[in-house]
Amino acid sequence: MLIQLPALAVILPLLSAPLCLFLRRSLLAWLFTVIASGLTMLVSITLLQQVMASGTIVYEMGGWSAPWGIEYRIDKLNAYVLLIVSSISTVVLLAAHTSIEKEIPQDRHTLFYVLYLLSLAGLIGVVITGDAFNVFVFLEISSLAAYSLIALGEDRRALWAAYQYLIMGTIGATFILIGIGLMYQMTGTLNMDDLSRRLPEVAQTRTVFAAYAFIIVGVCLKVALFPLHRWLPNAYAYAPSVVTAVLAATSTKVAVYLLIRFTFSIFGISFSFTTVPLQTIFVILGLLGIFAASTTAIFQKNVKHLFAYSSVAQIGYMIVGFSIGTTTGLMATLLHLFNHALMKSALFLALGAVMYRIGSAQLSQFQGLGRQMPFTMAAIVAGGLSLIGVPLTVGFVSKWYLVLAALENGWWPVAVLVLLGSLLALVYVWRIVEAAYFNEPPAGRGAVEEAPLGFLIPVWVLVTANIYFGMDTRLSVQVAQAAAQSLFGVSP
Amino acid sequence: MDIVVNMSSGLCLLLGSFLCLSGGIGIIRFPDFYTRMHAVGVTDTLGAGMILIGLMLQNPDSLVIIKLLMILVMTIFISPVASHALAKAAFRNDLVPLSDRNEHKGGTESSNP
Amino acid sequence: MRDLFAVVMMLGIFGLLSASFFVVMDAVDVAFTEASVGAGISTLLMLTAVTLTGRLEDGERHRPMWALVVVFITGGLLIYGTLDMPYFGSADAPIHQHVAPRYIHDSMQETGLPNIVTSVLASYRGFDTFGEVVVIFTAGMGVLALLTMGSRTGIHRVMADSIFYLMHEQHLILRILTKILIPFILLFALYVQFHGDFGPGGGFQAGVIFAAAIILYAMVFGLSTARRVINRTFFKLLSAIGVLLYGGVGVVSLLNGGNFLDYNVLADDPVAGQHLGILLIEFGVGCTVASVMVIIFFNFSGRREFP
Amino acid sequence: MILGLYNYWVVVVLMMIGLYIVIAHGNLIKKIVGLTIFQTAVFIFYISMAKVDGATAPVLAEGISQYSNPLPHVLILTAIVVGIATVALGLALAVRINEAYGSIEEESIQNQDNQEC
Repeated sequence: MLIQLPALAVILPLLSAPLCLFLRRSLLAWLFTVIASGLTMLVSITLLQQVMASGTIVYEMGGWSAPWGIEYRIDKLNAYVLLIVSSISTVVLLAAHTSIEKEIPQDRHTLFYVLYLLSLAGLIGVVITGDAFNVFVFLEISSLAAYSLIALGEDRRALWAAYQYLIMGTIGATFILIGIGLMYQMTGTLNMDDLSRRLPEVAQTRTVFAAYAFIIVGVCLKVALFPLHRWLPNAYAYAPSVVTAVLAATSTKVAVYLLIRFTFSIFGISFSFTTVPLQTIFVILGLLGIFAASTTAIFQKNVKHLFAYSSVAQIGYMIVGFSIGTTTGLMATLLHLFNHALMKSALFLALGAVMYRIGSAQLSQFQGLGRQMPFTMAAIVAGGLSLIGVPLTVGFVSKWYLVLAALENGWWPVAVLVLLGSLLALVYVWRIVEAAYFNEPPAGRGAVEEAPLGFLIPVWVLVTANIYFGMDTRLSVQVAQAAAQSLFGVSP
Repeated sequence: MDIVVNMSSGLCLLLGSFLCLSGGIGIIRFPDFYTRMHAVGVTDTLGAGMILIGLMLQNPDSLVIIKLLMILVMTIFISPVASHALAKAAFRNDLVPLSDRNEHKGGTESSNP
Repeated sequence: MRDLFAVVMMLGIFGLLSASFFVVMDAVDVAFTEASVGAGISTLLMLTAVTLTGRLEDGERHRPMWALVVVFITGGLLIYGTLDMPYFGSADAPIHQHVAPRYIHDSMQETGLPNIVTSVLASYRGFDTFGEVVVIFTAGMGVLALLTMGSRTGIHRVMADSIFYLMHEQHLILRILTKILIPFILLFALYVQFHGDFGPGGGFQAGVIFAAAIILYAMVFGLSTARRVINRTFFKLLSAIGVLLYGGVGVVSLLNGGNFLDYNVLADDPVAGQHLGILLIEFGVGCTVASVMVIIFFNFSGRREFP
Repeated sequence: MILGLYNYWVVVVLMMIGLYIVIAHGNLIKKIVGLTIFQTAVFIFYISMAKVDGATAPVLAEGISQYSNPLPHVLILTAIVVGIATVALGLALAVRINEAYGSIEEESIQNQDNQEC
């Protein structure tokens, strides 16, 4: 059975989704979904252990050997991202039952879980697969599920946000499709491993250049890299809280993974960083993203909007790390992938708890909440500190490595700018702290209770992880380092 | 025998193509909805039928002939009914046929159904 | 063009034209699908949506300059990319040399099907097709989540019934023809479903045709009549069953000791196993596609009846 | 060279028409129409790649030795299905937006949103 694990990682959520449709009761559907997601997490933990112990796992779908069939190829990078996606999804799911009770009409609960599982399955499928076209198919599964999930939000603006996301997402996916087509045209294969072997022969052609450009632009639309981020803030702000938490933590991360995979594994470092002026473009866009998005975040009135813009800024950090083009830089990106998933899911889930109690995420409504919902607000503060990058939180670890990578390369202006970006984060986090702890509650609002346990447990699980991985960096750093080194072809 | 079959098949194909072509010209040249529909609805049924019969004569394989026959039957059924439905929909939406009396009142294609 | 109705009809014509282009390009299966989807289902859905949202587009285009810039950059890049491409139709292009020859030469021995497209679709790249089924299932669930209406009141039902009674008295010719046609359409769907191994066709096309028959019935006889015949919960579950059937075949092959979707282990003889596997998964595809199409159509037009 | 590539160029023009409609038009249904055109053009692009001069459709038959490449056909079959799924979902969203905002024009929706904020 152990050999079949790669297939199981995808099939479990994929087949649980239609099964879930048979369950009428909301509670049953929730339990079922939690179990399915939890099992997926177990599978991915086992996979990570196996990969770390014995190297790349190859699994041939349908028993056809690559490049004729579709193959699953799990290396350290895959397994790492896989673990992030499945674990965050499971923890966030714990809060779903309490949260959607208030935010989604009763008769759509089962559908919500079905779509949630589909989205999870799509993301896992994208990460795990070793076939370029399969990436497109699973990307669309997760995107379609995500559009529907966002549209389930209460506010009518959720519909509009979902529509915009749909248009942008589909354009992005079609760009990826064009890129894959051009690549296929030049090499005759769709298998990633095979592509990476056959592409260098034709690397100097204009077609491959265009293919690379289309794939990168398409993926960047999904990443929400700075000028292409327009769909993201509204989509995050009006989606149901659980959906925001899970999307913010997983879907852009998977897109970043794709970016890394295409750049490093398929096209190869020599092509991506020498033939194409990618490095400069990405560093500039990343830094611009950090500053523009952080500044916008400072002026938001809605806390969900605020954190959504902060997500765009954090993506900027990942892009900067990635474009430094050294092992340390890539390692910083991978670490930040994990760390940002932890802090954003904690933050958005805690916001969900606030929404659950006071029905709004306006900053003005946060006044005085520090005393009324102490545990929730403490979680938000902890997450915020992590966003800034205060020592003893995970945010510190990734920024440390990012600055280290920049200095190693002699790019000290980048390092300085990264630190300045953190100051902006300090400003927007401070606004929330100020409202919550140093203001009196608004007169109209009655007593507010602490959030229910259904929220507090998953939120604090995430916050604890935030602090734990901030102090004990061995595990995450070790895995990220191994993954980065394997991408650069250095044997660990 | 062969020549007779070939000749008649060719004749059918030619006639069918001519009818379809004239229908196509009609849809562009006729002045209003109803006359245009008349042009297409009538000629296309016969035109497509003729082409199908011509193809049947060309093909020795009985399976193919049966398939073509099915298509022919379907065309004869569906095409007039589709025209009927279209015309009815237009009429029920108060699209006035073009005639000498109401030519200046409109009723041209600008008020499509 | 301001009239959305005309726009949608044009789109249908475009779909049909590209389908004929696909035939010229030897892609008969794709042409079949594009004809049923591009000219059929998507036109139908768009028309329904247009009736729901209003026919006329108002307002002017905004940001045309910006759009033009984007379009020219993308188009320029694409043209630039095509410059080094192998010429159209040349047999020595890399894609005809590397992976495809095995499909063409060996698929007969390995899967026993003359239609290479079906054998690649269902067996070599069967997992992609599984993904495709799940995509369509996801869309069905998404539309359900967006458009389902709560249970409707009795008055509505009576009113709707009387409207339809009035309306359909007049469509005698249509109704009789529909009654004649529907058995043929269903028969044709079954033919396409099970003949896909040998000629163009397969589960997806069959599903769409099957759905077309039901949609035709609903359009001519009215939704409420159709609802009496067709249970909606049944269709919802059928779409899930289709996915489960496909996945189930995979799981069975997994339990039999092969990899996921490895049909060789389904029967004693690999080719027989392939046959069985492909038949079953095509049937799964057909189920899901047909039921999702029906679900989507019913939910769209259900909105119209009870605004 | 012109003869060898003109097919692709026509496809590129089609794609760009679709993309232009998506970006420049404010009507939600028209945007989806544009998206469909864009995607269909990509399908045509793939299918053009598969064509081999003098070959036939990839259904094995006796006496024929050259077939067009079946793999792009398979990919496009999948992509068409993905396309229709997206269209269905997009239209459903447009219908809901029309109910919520009373309009399917981008500007009118944006204005209403701005007033709310």
